[in-house]
Amino acid sequence: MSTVRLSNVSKSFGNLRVVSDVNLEISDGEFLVLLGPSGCGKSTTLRMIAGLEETSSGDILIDEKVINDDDPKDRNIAMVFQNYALYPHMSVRKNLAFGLKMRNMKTSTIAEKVNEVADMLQLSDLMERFPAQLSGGQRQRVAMGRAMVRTPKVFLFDEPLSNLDAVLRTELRSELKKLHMQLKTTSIYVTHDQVEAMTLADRIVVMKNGKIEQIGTPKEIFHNPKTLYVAKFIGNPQMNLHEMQVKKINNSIFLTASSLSIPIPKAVINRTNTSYLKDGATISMGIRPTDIFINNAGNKKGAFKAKMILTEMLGAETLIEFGIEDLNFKAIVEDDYGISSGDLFEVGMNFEKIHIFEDTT
Amino acid sequence: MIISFPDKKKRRIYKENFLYIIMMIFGFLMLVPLIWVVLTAFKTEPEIAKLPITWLPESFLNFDNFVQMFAEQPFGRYFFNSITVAVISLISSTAIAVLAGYAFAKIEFKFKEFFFLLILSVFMIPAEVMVLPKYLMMAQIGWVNSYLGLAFPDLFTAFGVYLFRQFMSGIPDTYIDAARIDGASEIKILWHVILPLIKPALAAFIIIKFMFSWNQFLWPLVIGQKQDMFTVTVGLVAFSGQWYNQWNLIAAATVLSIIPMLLIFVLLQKHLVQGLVMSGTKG
Amino acid sequence: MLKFLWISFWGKSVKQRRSRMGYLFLLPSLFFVTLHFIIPTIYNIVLSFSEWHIIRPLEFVGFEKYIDVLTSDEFWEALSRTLYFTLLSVPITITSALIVALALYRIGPRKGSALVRAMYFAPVVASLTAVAYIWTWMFNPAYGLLNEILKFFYLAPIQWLNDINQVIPSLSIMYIWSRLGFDMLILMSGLTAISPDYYEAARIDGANRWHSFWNITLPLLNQQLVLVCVVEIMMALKVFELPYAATNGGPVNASRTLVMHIYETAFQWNRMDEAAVASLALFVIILIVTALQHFFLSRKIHY
Amino acid sequence: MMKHLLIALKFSVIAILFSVVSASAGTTLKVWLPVDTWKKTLGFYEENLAEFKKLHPDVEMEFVQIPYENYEAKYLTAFASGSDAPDVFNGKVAYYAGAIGIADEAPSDLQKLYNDELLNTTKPFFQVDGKWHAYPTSTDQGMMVYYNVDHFKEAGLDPNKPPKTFQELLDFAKKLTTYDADGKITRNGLALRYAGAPVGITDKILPFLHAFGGRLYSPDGSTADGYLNGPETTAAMQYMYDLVYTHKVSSLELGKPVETFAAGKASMIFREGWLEGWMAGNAPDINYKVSALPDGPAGYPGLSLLFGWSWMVNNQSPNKDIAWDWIRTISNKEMDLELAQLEGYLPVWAENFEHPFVADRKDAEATQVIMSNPSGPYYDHPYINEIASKIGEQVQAVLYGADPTKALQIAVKNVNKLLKKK
Repeated sequence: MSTVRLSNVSKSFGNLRVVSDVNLEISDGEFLVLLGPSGCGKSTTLRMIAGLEETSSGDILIDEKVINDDDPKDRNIAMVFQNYALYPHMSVRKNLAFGLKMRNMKTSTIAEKVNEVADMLQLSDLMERFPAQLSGGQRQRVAMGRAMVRTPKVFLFDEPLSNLDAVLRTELRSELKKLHMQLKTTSIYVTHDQVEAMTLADRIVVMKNGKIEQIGTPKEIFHNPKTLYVAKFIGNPQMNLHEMQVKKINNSIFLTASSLSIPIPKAVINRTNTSYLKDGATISMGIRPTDIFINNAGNKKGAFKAKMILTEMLGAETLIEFGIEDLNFKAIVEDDYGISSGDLFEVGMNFEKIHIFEDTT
Repeated sequence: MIISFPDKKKRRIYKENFLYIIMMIFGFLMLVPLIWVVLTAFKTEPEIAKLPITWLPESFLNFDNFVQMFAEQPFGRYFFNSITVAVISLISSTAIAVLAGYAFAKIEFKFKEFFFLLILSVFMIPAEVMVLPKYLMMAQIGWVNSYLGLAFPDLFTAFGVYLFRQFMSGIPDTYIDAARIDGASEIKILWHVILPLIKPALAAFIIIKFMFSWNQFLWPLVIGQKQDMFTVTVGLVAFSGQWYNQWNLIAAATVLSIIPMLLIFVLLQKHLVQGLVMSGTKG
Repeated sequence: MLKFLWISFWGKSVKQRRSRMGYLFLLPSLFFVTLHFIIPTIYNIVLSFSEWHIIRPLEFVGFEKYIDVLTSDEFWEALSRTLYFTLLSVPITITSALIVALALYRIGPRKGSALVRAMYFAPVVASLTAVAYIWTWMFNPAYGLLNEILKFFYLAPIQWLNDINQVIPSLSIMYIWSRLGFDMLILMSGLTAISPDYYEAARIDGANRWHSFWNITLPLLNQQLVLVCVVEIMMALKVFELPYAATNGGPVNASRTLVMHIYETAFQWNRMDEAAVASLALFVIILIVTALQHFFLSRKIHY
Repeated sequence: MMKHLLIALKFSVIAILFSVVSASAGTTLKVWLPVDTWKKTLGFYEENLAEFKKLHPDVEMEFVQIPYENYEAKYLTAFASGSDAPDVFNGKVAYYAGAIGIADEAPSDLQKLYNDELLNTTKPFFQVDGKWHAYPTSTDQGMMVYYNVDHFKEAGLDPNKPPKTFQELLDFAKKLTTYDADGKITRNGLALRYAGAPVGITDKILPFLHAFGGRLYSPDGSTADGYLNGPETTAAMQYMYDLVYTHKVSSLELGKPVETFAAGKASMIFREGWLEGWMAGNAPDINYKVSALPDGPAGYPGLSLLFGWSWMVNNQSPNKDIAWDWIRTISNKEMDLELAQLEGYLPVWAENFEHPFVADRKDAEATQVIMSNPSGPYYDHPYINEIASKIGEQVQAVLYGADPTKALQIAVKNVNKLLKKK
């Protein structure tokens, strides 16, 4: 039963403000992911929650109790580090037991708990090995075990999968997810990998320059990015973004760039802040590559003339890059219909899925 | 660079072998004075004064010089004193230097740079410069002729702070972070996490420090007045009389004075090299 | 309750507590810095302005002792002798240590290389007093090994320590022999730390061995070289055991070094005041030398 | 490893505490002696404590041997520290009573006793301003000639006719010196002290100086100019220089005089009476005789000494009176004789010189000559130790080939500086 709350938390190193006015609430059992590029303040935020860094201002609360001035050891948290930080001179068993030993637990209790966790993570055969004798995945699991063994109120993860190769990463990612479903411990997870964030998180916090850009479930973040930054950051390949002019004709709104003109459906206007949809204003229009399709089925709606630039076969799908007028777009399509570069063809867009942002690229 | 030239490679190996032999020869020459004194320690007085000089002693079982040496001076006591002083100062200086090294390497506090420079300056100024005032200080608190007095200048070694700081700076911070989260206090982190990781530096420090304490001369000469507070080095010098040098006995005493250090070196030399190398890599 | 006391004593925030822990860890060191360095320095300065008497309190006499010392031939002679010894010993020690280190590094790890390294290091374990006796016997004009070797090559025997002009070079030989191994080890540690990539890169760039040495080895060895220079110059400037045990400053004072002068003035002639002045002189000299070294040698060094 | 370190730490703490505790108990009288040639003296006193124990049953005695090498430094550091200084110590009176002022004046009963009973010739060595400050350890009769009988025979000299004059000394030395094929000396005709503490060197050249009529400094102690560099002293120096360089009868390469004499590598040396005891123990095979010093151009040099060894009481000691009590108990002619016999040197009580032990010694004849002649000059300047050291340095320079006149000029400059310090 643990909640974590950050209230107006800021952190500066000298004149450099790395985290500013972060407000965040993590409910019990939630898996929260802090997402952002390196240097965005996500790690610092995590380290402040851990007590490894101290806040410059604001409060951090666990279970509604301010813990700003508690030592890490008194916060009852556990942390998994990017490089695992397994003590190189201790065996797996000792690494797992260290946290308990530091809390002066009885030897028999320690052994019991360590074995329990080892079973759960299939580490039992590795107990007498030293970190240097383990593979990356095994090390990662020991690091997990070391965090779990103390049954803390909160798990903190600092990019725990980034040192692994792609296959292992995917595998451990789902393992992690299962573990969380099993343990239901409040977890805060820092990563720069949006896929990790999407797959693991109950909610994602996208950070930029020490500030929170958007908080939301993976779906919200993906489908309804609040800022241009979030839109750019989430989704692979990146959302197509272009500067366009707002044109109001009667009651309809169009976005135009050179001779291209896109009508905006009501649904989009409704979920967009209308204050910047003024006639003649410059905005950013975004559409995800998956919301563009090749107009081959005779569906003329929203069809544009396009010129193919490049097609890249991805397997089940194909990534195409094409130009409409002088704007370049990317799309993920199921079939490229044999269109090769230089060919002219028609594309359609799902206008409902268009995003409009006030700031420009 | 993937193409290899077998001739060139062979020539390089020849060159290296040649160099190896040269270095062996010079290395042996470095040992000659030591060998010579060991041989002398087994010779009788007339043998020593024989011309032309003889290399080998008549008998390697001639331990008379060692026996007589112990009869003339309480060398056993000198050894005990030297070891006691070396151990006291080793424990004290290691503990103090590890603490300070950790603080400098891993803890943030104000005036850190200043304090570090201060300690470095102690490292730069030789103890000999401070012998008089230190002696007078010892005299005032009555530590003359005592083990504490003998060990006093060695209780702290600035070099150790420098060495440990260099070494600890190379230990990733995450080990410490992890230990902090695991619930260890700073002292426990130092004991359970840092100390095992700096073993090579510890070994290097122990050798250098022990050597330094064991070989101290001016200070024990000044502070240990009575014969029963002499260290081996002072005893060795006291042994060579003013007007009559018994070279066979001096040689025996010299040989014995080197043996403890030699043992420590042989036991720990691998670590010494490793320790120095590892602290060298961290700028 | 306990926790409250802990926090109120150590400060409220984690950072405060941690930085106080830093000070706490530093405390023993600072205690000894005070005891070994600050108080003695002050004491020394006080002593240098006083008339010392063995059983009476100190009496302020201004610069009298400075004048006494700085106008005495003995002080200047001892000083110049010490500098001569240092200039003779240190460059040779460091150069030969560097050569040995490079050669041993070149040989690389192989069977017996640890033994060869140990051969060079072995003399280091002997105390300087032991070194003095070992070499007094080597240098003995009649029974010593060195003259015997000279004789073997039909060379004229040398008086070594018995000769006014040869005594300092002879002491230098002892010193170089006993210090070479230590410097070699330090330099080797530096060499080992240089990544072979640099040499590869240089070779691809067309640098020969000599270029590599000047442009890669020496600059990257800078830290170790500075350390070795600092330590050796200090050791040489304070040399005491060697002349004390081997020659007792003789013949005719030709090997009486500055520290020996300080020792005798203080403890044999009971003039602590004048000895304090001489000690301060040594202090200042070492400060100057160290400062010069920092200025010239350590460009990229960060402690 | 950490566990072992901890255990070691515990033990050392306990050991330190123990030594602190055990150090503080009762009155202890500390007696220090620099051990050079007297190896049995302390043991002798330790065994003869009965009388002292009657006076002070509770006082513990602590006899400490201070190695001769730099004993002065040990003394000074002890006196300066105060806490661990000796109550009774053995040393040179002029220095410790005069320059340092640490030696106590003897109580009046001892003043009288010593005046009445001790040998007259050496009195000034133990007095300051006519007052006794010490009880002599032995009677030092200054230098005598030790000569190797076998060498004399070998060189065709009569072993019963030692050199009578410095000219003869040189002639004999020429005959006694042996050389190798290269002309290098293999045996010293007359071995000279050329190394070691400069004080000792000066001590050994005094007979040369006095035989030529020279002096270290003026009788009133005001200047060395005209004395140390006077024609007589210069001539004495020149004589020594010639021994090494002109006549080549003395080599600086064979070793220290006693070493060479004991090894049969020197035919004649100058040394004090105690050497007889030492030779018996260390070089019993050397067949030698002892004679009085020869006459120089200025006649017989007389007793030529810088200092004599003696027991003094530390005037800073809280146990001064007990210390004098101990000295009182050892100041008797029986113990004097017994100790002299034990160590093989001359007693200090005038009466003991009648004893057959003295008469049977090899140096008996020489002793008679010394005692029947007036003493040579005595130097009582408080800084005599350092003065002698400065002179010794220059003597050494001469023996190493410096010009005697120039060397003595430097010596005068250095000595005058010290003479001014009173």
